[in-house]
Amino acid sequence: MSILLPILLALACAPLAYVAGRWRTGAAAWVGASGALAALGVLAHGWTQGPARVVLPWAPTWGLSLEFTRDGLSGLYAAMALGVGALVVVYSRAYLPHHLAEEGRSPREEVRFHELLLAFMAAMVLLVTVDDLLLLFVALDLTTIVSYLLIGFDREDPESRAAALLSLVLTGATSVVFFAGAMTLGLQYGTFSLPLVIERAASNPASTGALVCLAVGALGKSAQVPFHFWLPRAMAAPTPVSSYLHSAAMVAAGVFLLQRLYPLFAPATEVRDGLLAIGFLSMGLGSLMALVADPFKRVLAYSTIAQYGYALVLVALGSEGAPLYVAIHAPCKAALFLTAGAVTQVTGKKKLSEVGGLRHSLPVLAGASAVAAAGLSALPLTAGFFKDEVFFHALAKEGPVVMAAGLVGAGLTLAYTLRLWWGLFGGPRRDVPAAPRLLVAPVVVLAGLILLGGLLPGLLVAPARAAAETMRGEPSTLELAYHLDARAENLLAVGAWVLGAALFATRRAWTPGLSRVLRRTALLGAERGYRLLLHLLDRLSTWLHEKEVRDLRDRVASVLVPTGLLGIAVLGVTPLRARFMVGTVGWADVTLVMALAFASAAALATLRAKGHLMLVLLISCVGFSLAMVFAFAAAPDVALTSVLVETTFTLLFAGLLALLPEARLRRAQKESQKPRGRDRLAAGVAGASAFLLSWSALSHLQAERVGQRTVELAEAAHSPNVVAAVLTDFRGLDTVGEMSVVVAALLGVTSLLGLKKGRR
Amino acid sequence: MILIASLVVGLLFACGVRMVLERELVRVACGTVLITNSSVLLILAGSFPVRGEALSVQKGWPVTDPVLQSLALTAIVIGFAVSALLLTLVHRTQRAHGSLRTDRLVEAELKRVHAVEKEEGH
Amino acid sequence: MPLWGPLLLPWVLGAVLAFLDGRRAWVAWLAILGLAGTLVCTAWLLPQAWGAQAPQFVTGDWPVGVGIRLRADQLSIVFALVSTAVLLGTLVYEHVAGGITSRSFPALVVFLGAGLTGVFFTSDAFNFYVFFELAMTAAFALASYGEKPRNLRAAFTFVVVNLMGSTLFLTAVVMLYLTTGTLDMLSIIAWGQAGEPFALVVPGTLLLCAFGVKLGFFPFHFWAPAVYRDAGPTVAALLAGALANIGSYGLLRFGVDVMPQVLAQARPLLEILGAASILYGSVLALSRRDTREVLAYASITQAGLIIAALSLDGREGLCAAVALALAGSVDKTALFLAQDRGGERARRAYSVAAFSTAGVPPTAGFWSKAWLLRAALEQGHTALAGLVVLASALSLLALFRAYQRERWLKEGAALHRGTGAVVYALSLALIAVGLWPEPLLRAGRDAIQGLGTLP
Amino acid sequence: MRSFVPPLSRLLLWPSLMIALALWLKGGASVGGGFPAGALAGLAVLLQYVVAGRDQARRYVAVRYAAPLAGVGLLLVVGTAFLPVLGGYTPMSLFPRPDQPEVGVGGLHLHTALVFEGGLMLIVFGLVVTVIDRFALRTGTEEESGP
Repeated sequence: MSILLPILLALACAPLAYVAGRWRTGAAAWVGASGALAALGVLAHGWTQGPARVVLPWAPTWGLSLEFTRDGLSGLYAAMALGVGALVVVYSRAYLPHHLAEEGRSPREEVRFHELLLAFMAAMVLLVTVDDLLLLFVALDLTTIVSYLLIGFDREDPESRAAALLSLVLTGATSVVFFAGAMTLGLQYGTFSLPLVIERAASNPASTGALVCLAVGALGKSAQVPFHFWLPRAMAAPTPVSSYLHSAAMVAAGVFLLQRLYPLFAPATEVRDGLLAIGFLSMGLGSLMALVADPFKRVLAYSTIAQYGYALVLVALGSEGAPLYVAIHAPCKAALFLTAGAVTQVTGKKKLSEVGGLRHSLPVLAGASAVAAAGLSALPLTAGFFKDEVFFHALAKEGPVVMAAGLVGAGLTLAYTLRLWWGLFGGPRRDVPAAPRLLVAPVVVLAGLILLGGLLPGLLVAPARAAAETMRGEPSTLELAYHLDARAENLLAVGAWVLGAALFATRRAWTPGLSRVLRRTALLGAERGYRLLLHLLDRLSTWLHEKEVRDLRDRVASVLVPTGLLGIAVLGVTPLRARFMVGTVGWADVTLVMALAFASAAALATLRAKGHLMLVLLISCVGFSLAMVFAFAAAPDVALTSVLVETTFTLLFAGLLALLPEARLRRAQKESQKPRGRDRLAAGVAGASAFLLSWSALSHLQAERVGQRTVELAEAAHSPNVVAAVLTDFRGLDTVGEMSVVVAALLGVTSLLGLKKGRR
Repeated sequence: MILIASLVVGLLFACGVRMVLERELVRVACGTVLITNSSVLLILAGSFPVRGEALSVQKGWPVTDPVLQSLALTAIVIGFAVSALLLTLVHRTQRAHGSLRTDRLVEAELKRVHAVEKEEGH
Repeated sequence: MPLWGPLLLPWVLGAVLAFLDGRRAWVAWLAILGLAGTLVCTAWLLPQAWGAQAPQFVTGDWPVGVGIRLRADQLSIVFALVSTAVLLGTLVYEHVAGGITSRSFPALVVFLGAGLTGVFFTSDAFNFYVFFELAMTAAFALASYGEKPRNLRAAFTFVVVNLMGSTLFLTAVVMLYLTTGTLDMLSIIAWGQAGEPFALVVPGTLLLCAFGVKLGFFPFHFWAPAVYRDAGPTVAALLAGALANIGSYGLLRFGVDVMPQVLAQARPLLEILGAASILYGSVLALSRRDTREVLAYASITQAGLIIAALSLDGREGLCAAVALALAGSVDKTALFLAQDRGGERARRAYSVAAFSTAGVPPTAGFWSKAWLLRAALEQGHTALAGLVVLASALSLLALFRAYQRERWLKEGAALHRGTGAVVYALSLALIAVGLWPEPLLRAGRDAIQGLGTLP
Repeated sequence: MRSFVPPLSRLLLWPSLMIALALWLKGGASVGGGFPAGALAGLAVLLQYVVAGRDQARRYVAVRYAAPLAGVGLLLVVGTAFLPVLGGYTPMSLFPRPDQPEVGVGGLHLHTALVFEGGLMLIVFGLVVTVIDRFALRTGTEEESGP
């Protein structure tokens, strides 16, 4: 039960914040944050008791149950989500009122923001604690939904709406692919429960297709190439959203999934090689873009792409440092985002070229963010050092090419981090008003944590090992310590610092060229491909819509012609066609045939009828001839009814004609005598099909029909007229229904032609 | 007899379809009447091979299938009710659009669609 | 609760309401109460339908075939429940949204309900036709509700096209009788098992086309966008949410239950039609600017999914078809009602239903799509699985493009307490089923349990 | 100049209604039944409309209340069909039941089918007359055209 408690607490945060917000707007954030912290506390307490699982019944029809786990991985990620979440909520308490005032919106909307943020946190906690493939997907999509709402929080802003839609479609579509993969696995192993799946996968490896599907979902979520381009766009969101979703939470979800499912990927080396390549690609692309981007949130966004590229590389290599990497990256990146938000709020600027020299006015922020930046670029004495250490450690086993790539990547990281920090705080002095304390405090707390991790690395070892054990399913020997010797990791790190410093120092020389090159390559990039695809789809859609039938005639023909063709085709392919019967015509049938001929003649004549009255008369002629047919076919009830109906009908038609304006009738008459060829064709197809189908049906008459039974039973029904017996007694329910049809039609008529005038 | 009956059914149906595909409301309504007629004929055509005297309940005397007759009756009545509704609809529609032609309806429809699209714009 | 209960109640009520002026509040409430009563009566039948023997009777206690057999198995009950609930919601919405403007609206909705219940409960092919016509005629009369020129235009198109569908259906039923000599569905099943497998192909084809018109899948759908766009929002909700159920139910009942051998032969055809509808609907929805038109095309996609589910071999596909039809019915109603209004609340309700339509959890629509995906993958039908994924992505795009239009924020009356209650109830139902899918999954699984075999 | 048609049509009304009544009552035994009876009665009224005009025709109570009459008819039909369930019979049980003896007055057999057919007659009559009435009601004003 103690497994569920933190989850339930996390789930309760958003409703609690809502209730508190009803009472007082400002209270929502505090209530929410304390909820998150309480959940964190319970989680930490539970974690000391070791791993556990809980299984609750859910949907037995599909053999599903709600399965939650408490293990290293879930503990690490949940702590990250809750901790950063609490800080970000507190931060947004200070950030949001200003932001809303700028947007000209009601301050009450702050509550909604906190709710969404907390809901996101809950979704994230769910995602990391569930232990079932299907539930993983459900939680994954929950994060997608909430992130859509959060990114589009500024809904008056078209850019932010577009960004929200882009992220929704991209992460939504990739997560459906993930689901397809999960479904394949579920079917392959006969269960969705992760421990069982993993257990069975040991003897029966998962299919490559399913793994690729899973990987696509994870890549989309983690903003890796080629799905990376939604992340920079998503920076249109309010900064707290970026700092939470796009550093610690949602983007981490993708890599988390890969770590959670690592045992499935372990045997599939080719899939892992692909992931490795994508990881390096994202790393390179993200870092380069971060080097030239001007809006500082974008720099951070590209940096996130690059950093999750690192994490992806680690997962692909099966390194036990993968969870630790993500966990250390999160506070660094979140702190930098929060810094960026604070700077924007104080200066009103969003681009590096527009700010600078803020270290004097914002000393605390500058110091705290310097620690975060150092952590991000893996300088010693910060926890960040160890994230690169595990990275280099993993690379060192893979040979020089990979090592070189890693070195360049790490160097670029230092370069763009320096550029970012220097761009914000360095340079000639600029004075701005002091930032509110609440905006700075979360950054300071995060920086403190980063320093603490760097000074006492022993604290990190236990959670990192536990997570690594969960991920790889084997005991971990991860060690974190400073070593002052010439091992490969240290050499690589030093090389990266040198490279980074050199790049930063010479930045003016290469920045313009690089940005030009990048702009050119963007033409071939994934984003362009996506836009092109959408554009083509839109064009196709519009074109189809232009072609689509609009005319009533075509709408009718589109029903009858396919039916006709289908009918003919069906007769063609079934062996029924051999048994069409011509039937016999005896003397008794002569009258019948004559009446039928008369009906046909009248029907044909209707096509030629010019005047409306003539038309109506001919139609009734058809009806009367048919009544004659019925009479000769010994169906006097039908004949009588049909005569009466025809009479009434003719009169009604005549009445309608009398109602219609003369001129309009004449005009319509003149204009409508131009039949189109395809109408004739449609009528021909429909008629031919009707003929063939009825011929086939009439050739296969069942000799013994229920009709005979009714004749025998008519006496029991006290009704000498069998037809009346059938109508009122045996099939009386039909008649009741039929009469209801009449009344419904009557209601329709009365409402269409109301007595009271002027009522519409 | 089978062939003749099905030929007539097909013919009535074809004429009905041809009328429904006209560009004018009254003719469309007429077409639906013809189509209904053709299906009623099909119903009773099932009894053409074995038919008798409907009113006889004497044993052994052939009787036109009473179930088919009652199906035909029900179909006639339903057809009648729906056609009456259709006629009033024709009346209202032409009054609302000031024309009996179906292409006017389409024009009005398109005009609205374009108005919406213009308003949305880019 | 005897079987005739849910049948009798709307019928009598409809007859009574026909006298009354539906614009009065109490009349509307009477109709609402009646439909709610029908819903309760239907729900009452649940345990019986799930019992060993489905409740049934033959009218007038005549021998089977001579009298009309009514029978409520699981499939009937779940469809009746969902359709009645949708009707109820729509009627309440129309009443609280600003009052009913037509005298006969409540009576017609109740008649529609009677027709639908009858269609679902009857076990006689021709009786099916009669109830079908009752529902259709009520819908014909309702289609012009509002009586603006565009409403009338929609009604005219709707009536003419659907008259063709009805004629096809009537013809098919008559051919069934001529070929098998009986109208009772169970007797037809017995005949089909004993008789010649090809004899039922011709009526089967016609039935497919007739239900295709009702359900609106490619290429029988061309009426749907125009009608859904130009009819009033409530009417569109009724047509798309409740009436289209006849199509899916009919395909299940006649295809799976009465003529399984024909369905087996029609699978390749259904596959093609399903794929075409899915693609056509998803692509066309993309560029449409009128929200209702987007929804209309989305419903074509939905119909395509149902057809595709039917085309799959094995039981899972059929279960998926049931789940898709049920979830889709509530989705469509919620969407059509929510898009009628502006403001934040309406948007929220819309987004829930849109997520459900696109198959995003935790909504009912997710489970139905998941089922289809599962069935497709189980059969090794990866192409269809790919289509489902594609359709999900595209409908997400189309539906949320519509959601983001500027008009939404500014135009239209906001949802107030009453209308909000209806729309929220529908959305909450979708979420509730999404969170606890067991009822939907059970309904899907059990509904097709006894089909195609004689009890 | 006075035509002989209007008085003749008024004269014809009652015989037509009598025939309709006969069709109804004899329905169980021979050709006829509720539907033709209703249609015939409707036609008779239609004749009044054609000859005498709407205002004259609406002098008859049955014409003015044709639509409610249809509602009554539906209630009769549904009632006949479903009231037996109160006695424990299945719906659509008509009386006398097959095992019960017939109750007859002369040539006329009393049977609940008669009530049923009577309902039918009223409904059909209601439909025909209402449609005619609404068509005869000329609404002069054109609705505005356009969408």
